[in-house]
Amino acid sequence: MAEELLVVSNLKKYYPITGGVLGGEVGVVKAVDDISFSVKKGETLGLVGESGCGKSTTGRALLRLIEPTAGEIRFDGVDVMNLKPDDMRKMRRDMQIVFQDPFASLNPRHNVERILEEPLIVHGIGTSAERKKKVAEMLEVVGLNSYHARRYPHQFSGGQRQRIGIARALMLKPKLIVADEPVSALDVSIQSQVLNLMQDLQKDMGLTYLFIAHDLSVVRHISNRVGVMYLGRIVELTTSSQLYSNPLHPYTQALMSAVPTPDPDVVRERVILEGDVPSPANPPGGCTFHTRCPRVKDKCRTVRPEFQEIEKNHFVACHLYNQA
Amino acid sequence: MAEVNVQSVPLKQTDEQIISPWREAWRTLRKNKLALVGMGIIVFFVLVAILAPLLAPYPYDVGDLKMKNQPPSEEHWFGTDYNGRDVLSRVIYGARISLWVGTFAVIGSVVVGTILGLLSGYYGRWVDTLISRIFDIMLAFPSILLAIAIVAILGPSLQNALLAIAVINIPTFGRLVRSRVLSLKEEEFVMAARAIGMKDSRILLQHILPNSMAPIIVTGTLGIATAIIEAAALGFLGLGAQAPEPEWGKMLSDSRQYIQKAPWTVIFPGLSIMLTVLGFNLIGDGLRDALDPRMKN
Amino acid sequence: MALLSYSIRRILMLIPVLLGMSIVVFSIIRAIPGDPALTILGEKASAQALADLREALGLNHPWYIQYFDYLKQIITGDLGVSLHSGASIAKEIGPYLAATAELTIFSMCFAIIIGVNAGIISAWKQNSWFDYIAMLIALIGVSMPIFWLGLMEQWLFAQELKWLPSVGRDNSRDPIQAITHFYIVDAMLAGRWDQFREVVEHLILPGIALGTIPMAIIARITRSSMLEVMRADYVRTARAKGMAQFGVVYKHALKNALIPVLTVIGLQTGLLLGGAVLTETIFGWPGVGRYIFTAIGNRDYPVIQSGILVIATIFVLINLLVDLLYAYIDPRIKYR
Amino acid sequence: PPTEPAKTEQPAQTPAPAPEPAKEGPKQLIVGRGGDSVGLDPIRETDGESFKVTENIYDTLVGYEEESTKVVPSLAEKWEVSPDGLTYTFTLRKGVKFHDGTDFNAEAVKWNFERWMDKSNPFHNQDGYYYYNDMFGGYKGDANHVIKSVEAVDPGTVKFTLNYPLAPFIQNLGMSPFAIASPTAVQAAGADGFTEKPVGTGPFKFKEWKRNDTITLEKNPDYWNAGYPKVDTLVFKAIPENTARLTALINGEIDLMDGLNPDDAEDVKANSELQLILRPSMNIGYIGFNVEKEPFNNQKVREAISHAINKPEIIEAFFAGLGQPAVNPMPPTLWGHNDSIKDREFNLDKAKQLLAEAGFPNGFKTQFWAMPVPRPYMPDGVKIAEAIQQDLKKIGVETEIVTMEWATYLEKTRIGEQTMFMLGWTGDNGDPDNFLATLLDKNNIDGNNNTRWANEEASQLMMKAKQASTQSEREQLYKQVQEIIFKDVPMVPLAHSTPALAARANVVDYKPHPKGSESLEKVDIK
Amino acid sequence: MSQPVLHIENLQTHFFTDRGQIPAVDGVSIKVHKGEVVGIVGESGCGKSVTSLSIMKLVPNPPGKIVGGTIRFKGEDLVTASEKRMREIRGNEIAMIFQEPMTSLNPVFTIGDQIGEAVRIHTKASKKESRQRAIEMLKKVGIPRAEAIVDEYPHQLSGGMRQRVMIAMAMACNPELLIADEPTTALDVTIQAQILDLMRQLNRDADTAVLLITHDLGVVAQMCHRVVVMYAGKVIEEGDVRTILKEPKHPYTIGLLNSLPKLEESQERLYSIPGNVPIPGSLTTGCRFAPRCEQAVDRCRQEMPELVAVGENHRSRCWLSV
Ligand SMILES: Nc1ncnc2c1ncn2[C@@H]1O[C@H](COP(=O)(O)OP(=O)(O)OP(=O)(O)O)[C@@H](O)[C@H]1O
Ligand SMILES: Nc1ncnc2c1ncn2[C@@H]1O[C@H](COP(=O)(O)OP(=O)(O)OP(=O)(O)O)[C@@H](O)[C@H]1O
Ligand SMILES: [Mg+2]
Ligand SMILES: [Mg+2]
Repeated sequence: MAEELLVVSNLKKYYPITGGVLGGEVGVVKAVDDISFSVKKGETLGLVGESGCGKSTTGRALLRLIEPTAGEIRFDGVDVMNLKPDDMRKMRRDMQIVFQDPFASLNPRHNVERILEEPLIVHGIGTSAERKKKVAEMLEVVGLNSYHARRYPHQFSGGQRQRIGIARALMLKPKLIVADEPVSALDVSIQSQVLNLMQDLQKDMGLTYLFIAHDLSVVRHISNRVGVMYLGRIVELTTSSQLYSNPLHPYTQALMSAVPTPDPDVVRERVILEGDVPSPANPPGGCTFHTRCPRVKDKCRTVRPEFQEIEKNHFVACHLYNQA
Repeated sequence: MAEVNVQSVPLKQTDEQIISPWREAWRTLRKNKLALVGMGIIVFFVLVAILAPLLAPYPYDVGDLKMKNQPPSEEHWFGTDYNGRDVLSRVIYGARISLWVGTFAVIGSVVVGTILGLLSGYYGRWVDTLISRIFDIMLAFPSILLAIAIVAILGPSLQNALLAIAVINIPTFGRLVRSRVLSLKEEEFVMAARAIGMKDSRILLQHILPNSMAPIIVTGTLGIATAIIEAAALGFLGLGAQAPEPEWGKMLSDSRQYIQKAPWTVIFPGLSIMLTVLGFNLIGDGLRDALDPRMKN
Repeated sequence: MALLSYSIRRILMLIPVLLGMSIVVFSIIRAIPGDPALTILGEKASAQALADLREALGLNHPWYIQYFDYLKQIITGDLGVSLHSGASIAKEIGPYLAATAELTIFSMCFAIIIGVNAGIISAWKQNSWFDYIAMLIALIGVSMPIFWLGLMEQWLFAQELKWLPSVGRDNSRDPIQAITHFYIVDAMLAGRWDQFREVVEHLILPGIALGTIPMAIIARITRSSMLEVMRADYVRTARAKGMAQFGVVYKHALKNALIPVLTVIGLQTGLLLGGAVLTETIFGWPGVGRYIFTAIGNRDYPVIQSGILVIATIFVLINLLVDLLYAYIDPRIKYR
Repeated sequence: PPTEPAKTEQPAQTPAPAPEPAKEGPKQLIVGRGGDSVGLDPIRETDGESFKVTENIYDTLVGYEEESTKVVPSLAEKWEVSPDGLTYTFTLRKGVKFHDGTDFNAEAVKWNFERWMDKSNPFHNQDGYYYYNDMFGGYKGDANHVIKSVEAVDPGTVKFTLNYPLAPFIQNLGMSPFAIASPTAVQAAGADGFTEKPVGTGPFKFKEWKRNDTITLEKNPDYWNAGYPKVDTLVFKAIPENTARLTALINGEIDLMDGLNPDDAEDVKANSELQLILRPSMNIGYIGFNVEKEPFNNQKVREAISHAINKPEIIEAFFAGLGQPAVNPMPPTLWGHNDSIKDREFNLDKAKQLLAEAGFPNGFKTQFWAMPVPRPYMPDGVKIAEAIQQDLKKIGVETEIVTMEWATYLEKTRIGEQTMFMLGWTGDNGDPDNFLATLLDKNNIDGNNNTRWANEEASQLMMKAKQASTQSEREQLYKQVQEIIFKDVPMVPLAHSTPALAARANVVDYKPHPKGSESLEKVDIK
Repeated sequence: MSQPVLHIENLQTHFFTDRGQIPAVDGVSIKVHKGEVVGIVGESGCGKSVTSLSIMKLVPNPPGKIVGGTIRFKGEDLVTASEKRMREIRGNEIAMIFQEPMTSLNPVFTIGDQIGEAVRIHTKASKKESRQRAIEMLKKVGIPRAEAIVDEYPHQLSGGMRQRVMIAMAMACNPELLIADEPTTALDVTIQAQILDLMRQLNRDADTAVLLITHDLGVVAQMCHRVVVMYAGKVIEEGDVRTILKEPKHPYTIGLLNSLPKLEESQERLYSIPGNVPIPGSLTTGCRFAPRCEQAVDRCRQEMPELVAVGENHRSRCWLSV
């Protein structure tokens, strides 16, 4: 079994809600509510879920780009949560992030060279000439040309910008890359380009990915293992082939059935969920999915199901499997 | 814009293709006729101000009492005032004062406002609370009243008027910068800068400040327009420039009792204020269109 | 309920601001050089008389005692006594405020009616000649020094053409019986339409002088806000429903576009209250701006303090009103 | 005084149609002026704008003749002075009633004086009464207090006993602040409230006060001076801008205005619907030097500057000729003016030479404090300062004009912060002492002697003059004082201005008084 | 076959901008029959929305303008129809729903107001009747507590609910044609499934013709009878849903299908079409797809191919399929 690069235990992130007569804190949004998982060296762990379920929050909390409310994060054996700010900054060489929005994640006032050079400058790597060379190399790696270096982000298409974002993350040769929906904003034909690029890079550079997406097919395609999130919790975590062939959690099942397939002949049994996702500010008690679950039982309404390993490498949080 | 195909149709690198955001804004601005008119007006007044000693046919502070309130004529294009001074010369020298006050008052408030705004927006917590409350309180006073009060404390003079105008405009810029910081802080590229391990101070100076420049410049330009009017208003109330300085507002106020007998002494300084202010407003409008990303698609 | 809680919160948020304002006002006044005792007694006073008066006025106490005395006073609604006239400020300021308020309201009505409609039509008929001319006028309007405009108006319409009266609020030969001190209202209460006309005539020149800048600003903001809103998806939805352009503009677009306009209206109303001092001086308007300005000249501490405080409070209240109006127009606000 | 064309008679011949043709019915007189009154309880007030109104509501025991300061009977029909100058017995006019219907009598006079003099009187103002304090040596119990007692001998007779003789006692009683108010009304309104609800015996009754706007008075039909007042309603309207006020007059919004810009005088004369009225002058506007400060502690410098001020041209330009160059710090219309002193001529060369002698061959830099507000004696301080500045530049004296708020200005010039400055004085009662001693006695440093000129000899002469018993003796002494002043040049007397007023042509019988305010009972509208 | 409800022929809608004339829609022809669901697919910026807005004549003008072609709605040419006539048609005979349910509803009016308004514009219904109709429609689109929801504001509803409201509004006047411009793109999959279900049901019940615009081939497969594939302002392939998804002829369609990751099977590597989606207006001669096409020959770069029949009900714009 491969070595575990990242171990997350009981991670929580609650955002305060202010309001009321005095403008004080009147509640919390439980964006991430007690999740645990680990990522092995060299693998891709996918995180999938509907909008607002806490995927991005998880990704950012891991890197302490937002301070987690509670939990433990071990990265490469280091207790990330207890690092001092300065050590944390140094730590970031090894853990990078790629954002969803290729428009927003590049500073519009900096040219590509500057954007890519910046990580090196910050960590005091190389001389100016060396850095420039590295930038040129990296541009080639992500499929751009070095003559693009002097251009500004608005002079690139969405796919190209996403490549720049990836290049920036790679500049420091990190061990882990958190990819927060890197392809959601892209057209289908461009999406496949970027996915292929990421796969190639992983192979060449031995990268580890935490790949966040809401598109089940994309996640399944790129990931070794997939975690399904619902309302701030991971409800199922298993290998991607298991997930497709044997989804256990009713939510996963519904999600799979809802994905439209571009094949008119595929007739799947549809599970159309009723209603909307409840607000994370006011999540239902017990199992948070019980309000929409087609197989809800009394217990689900009151008791939060444990996140358990039902089969080897197959974790589920559902009372249906709890007796086992 | 971006080319069609990266792999198969490599394009040659030419300078033409590197369009920095500022260049882009300048291009847009150049196409804006009204903004060009505004720039023309301001360039004109700036030149007038710089070349005042060469352009002014007479000294601005010495006249001949026997020649008081003469209508415009060949010798005195804009006529003479109550002291027999040449109105044209005074208007010309007045350009110096108005541009000086407008520009420096705004620079003052921009500098102080930006610093406070950055501190307040980036550090949050009590710093933010304190600074924001002070801004709230300052903004709770109608600005001209506050300016009058400040000048009353410091004593009427051009410098003090400038100071007062700078002070009353601090919250405008402070709030602007603060809100920019707050929104930029959430932007992904700032998050990205933190993700590569950048220090807060560097983020503030390299990412947040440059990206706040556009609105600061726009608001600043429009602010100069306002500051010129405010300075003239203080001058008009006798709280700004002091005699015999040819400040336009003061000239208006001093000459207004002769408005029927010598309307030119009131019309020309007033027109000058209006034109200068109009010029800055036109440029400000143009800059907003050129720099404001919302208008850019 | 949400609206109520929102309102209460907004009102409570005023307290620190009001307190801060009172401190600012108080310290501004302490910092102003000049001796109120001398002001009262005038240029012919003897040294002894001045010293006695200073004592009597409590000007010898330490500043914090003076501040707390002052705070106690204003909380009980006592605005103090004018050093200059010896009258109670709370009583005295009423008619001044009414005069300024009447002028301000008149100006703002002028500014809003013309500004909003010009803005709407300009946005609707974007790039038409109306748009160009209206926006050019608006641009000149925002660049206009109001005191100059006031002088020019007075010169042209009162002195040269004699169309309108140049100063004051009413015809001194047939004065208004002041009840509310809003002369328009008073004239109507008296059922005197000839007086009503006179009052309106007196309002026109200062009203236009004061209203021009807000009018121009409102026209510009309305236009740009309308243009933005007209691009919004819901406007397209409305048109997709088959709605006529008029309904789209005046119903769907306007209500949304009004939100930033409202802010500007609130802000401008407050600014007019303070900025009226120039117009009031030129047009001999017995308003609160001139009252305070004169008081500064006279070192009439209590009047300056209370006057500025009253205006700032009104300003704050107007902004509060605007915020509450928002909540009324824009249902989303209540939840913020 | 400049001769006026026979404008006043013209309207009678030319039936100039006023914009508002004289209606049948109540006659209104609307007086436009620069500022509002401070209060209407005359004893409390010090400002001219208040007296302009109170003189129409109240009467004093004695009055002044039209256009002069000669004392004439008013509420007192006659009076007798005891030979030792310590007892004054007044016979009061009979049948006079206050506007509230109560009787005017000796008791009322006594009540008023007691209110004024006695600090413990419940209706005495806590801030004191400036004029009373000044004119009568303080209040009851003070060392120099003049009035020992006031007795109501019978309803028609009141007797004053003095602590020591005071020559101008009668003269003082005619001053506007010493007007007799209705005791009943004061008691009803309270000492503070009375200032807004004035009740006197005068030609007009108070009706309404809209602050900073108008004060409306109505005819007192029972006025003791039969046949007066002529108009039914008298309105004082505050219009701060001189130009706006004139416009209002031209447009017929008002009938009479004061504070006419001297520059506009010609236009008023030329307008057949208007008439120009001049107020006899009793003032002085001057350029003072703070003699305690460099370089003005040097007499030569002061003299040099006095040669560099072109009085005639300034008077022509800013007083529009409505004023005369001043030689001495008191107007020539007053007795005691030293006519034999010849003014220094305007001579820049001489000025330069004097400067060189003083040790400033290249001139110097200094501040020049200019008055921020127009006063009757100085229609436009800053503009005049600018004109003087131009001339001083020619002799190498660079001046920076300094202005500040009027109150600050007064305060700072009083404590001696100024260098060269500008101020003036309007006489209160027509006594030379009221000018010379007030402005230049060393005892008035920190008071109104803003030049801080402390000349032992002059001060002693002035003291002597105050106590001297005959006018000719006093006259001699004052002339001597003026010579000393002229020689030492603590100030450059600039002008005695003739304040200009304007009225619509149909206003008749308006006689402005030199002291700056007057009753308008005789004014009529034709 | 009967006369189509909608028959677009050679539609050309151009934008006139600072950067020149942009042919956003460049000769598009589409037919929609009664009861039929026709899908338009294509990547971002290919002109799908502009096509749909052209039908409603809601293309912002300036800068947009229909410069050629006809749009026949039940035989009547909408291109030449008056604005007044268009107003009668909009919302009544042709209704439209948009991609962004968050911004397509006016935030300051209640749901009831906005649905009722659609009714009142086209019928003489009173306020009360239109409100009744609004409640009825809300129930029809499966909104619980319809009586309460009518008085609520859009921000009080979730995205899925808002899109239901949009549909209710569109269906309120029983239109003959419903244009849905990416109605589910902004929604989560589970919600998307609900909305698609609803639309299918409405189409079946009311026999309304639907023009469904999407970039998701999966949605097309589930919803449509026929599909039109667009690329850079042009229709490049058209046919039955089965034909297009199973036996596409155009290299772009083929590439698009191949580049999709599949849920059912795991692929080592995805196919990817090289290059980028073209910027409209930036192209000159030849087939627009040629720069990205791996099979392109010289002719492709010089001549624009016609849309030609390649099978029954199947047309493709490619020299290779000719
Ligand atoms: N700064 C914040 N303050 C308060 N609540 C927040 C904040 N950021 C996120 N949330 C809330 O936390 C929850 C999870 O947000 P998150 O961005 O992690 O979701 P996500 O799964 O990434 O969704 P998406 O697919 O839309 O990106 C959401 O309900 C969101 O509203
Ligand atoms: N208002 C406009 N001004 C200028 N060009 C426009 C405008 N609207 C659309 N276009 C152009 O028309 C082209 C087609 O746009 P359209 O909105 O139809 O694309 P789409 O296929 O609907 O894409 P998406 O999937 O992103 O909605 C765009 O690439 C754009 O360049
Ligand atoms: Mg996210
Ligand atoms: Mg679209």
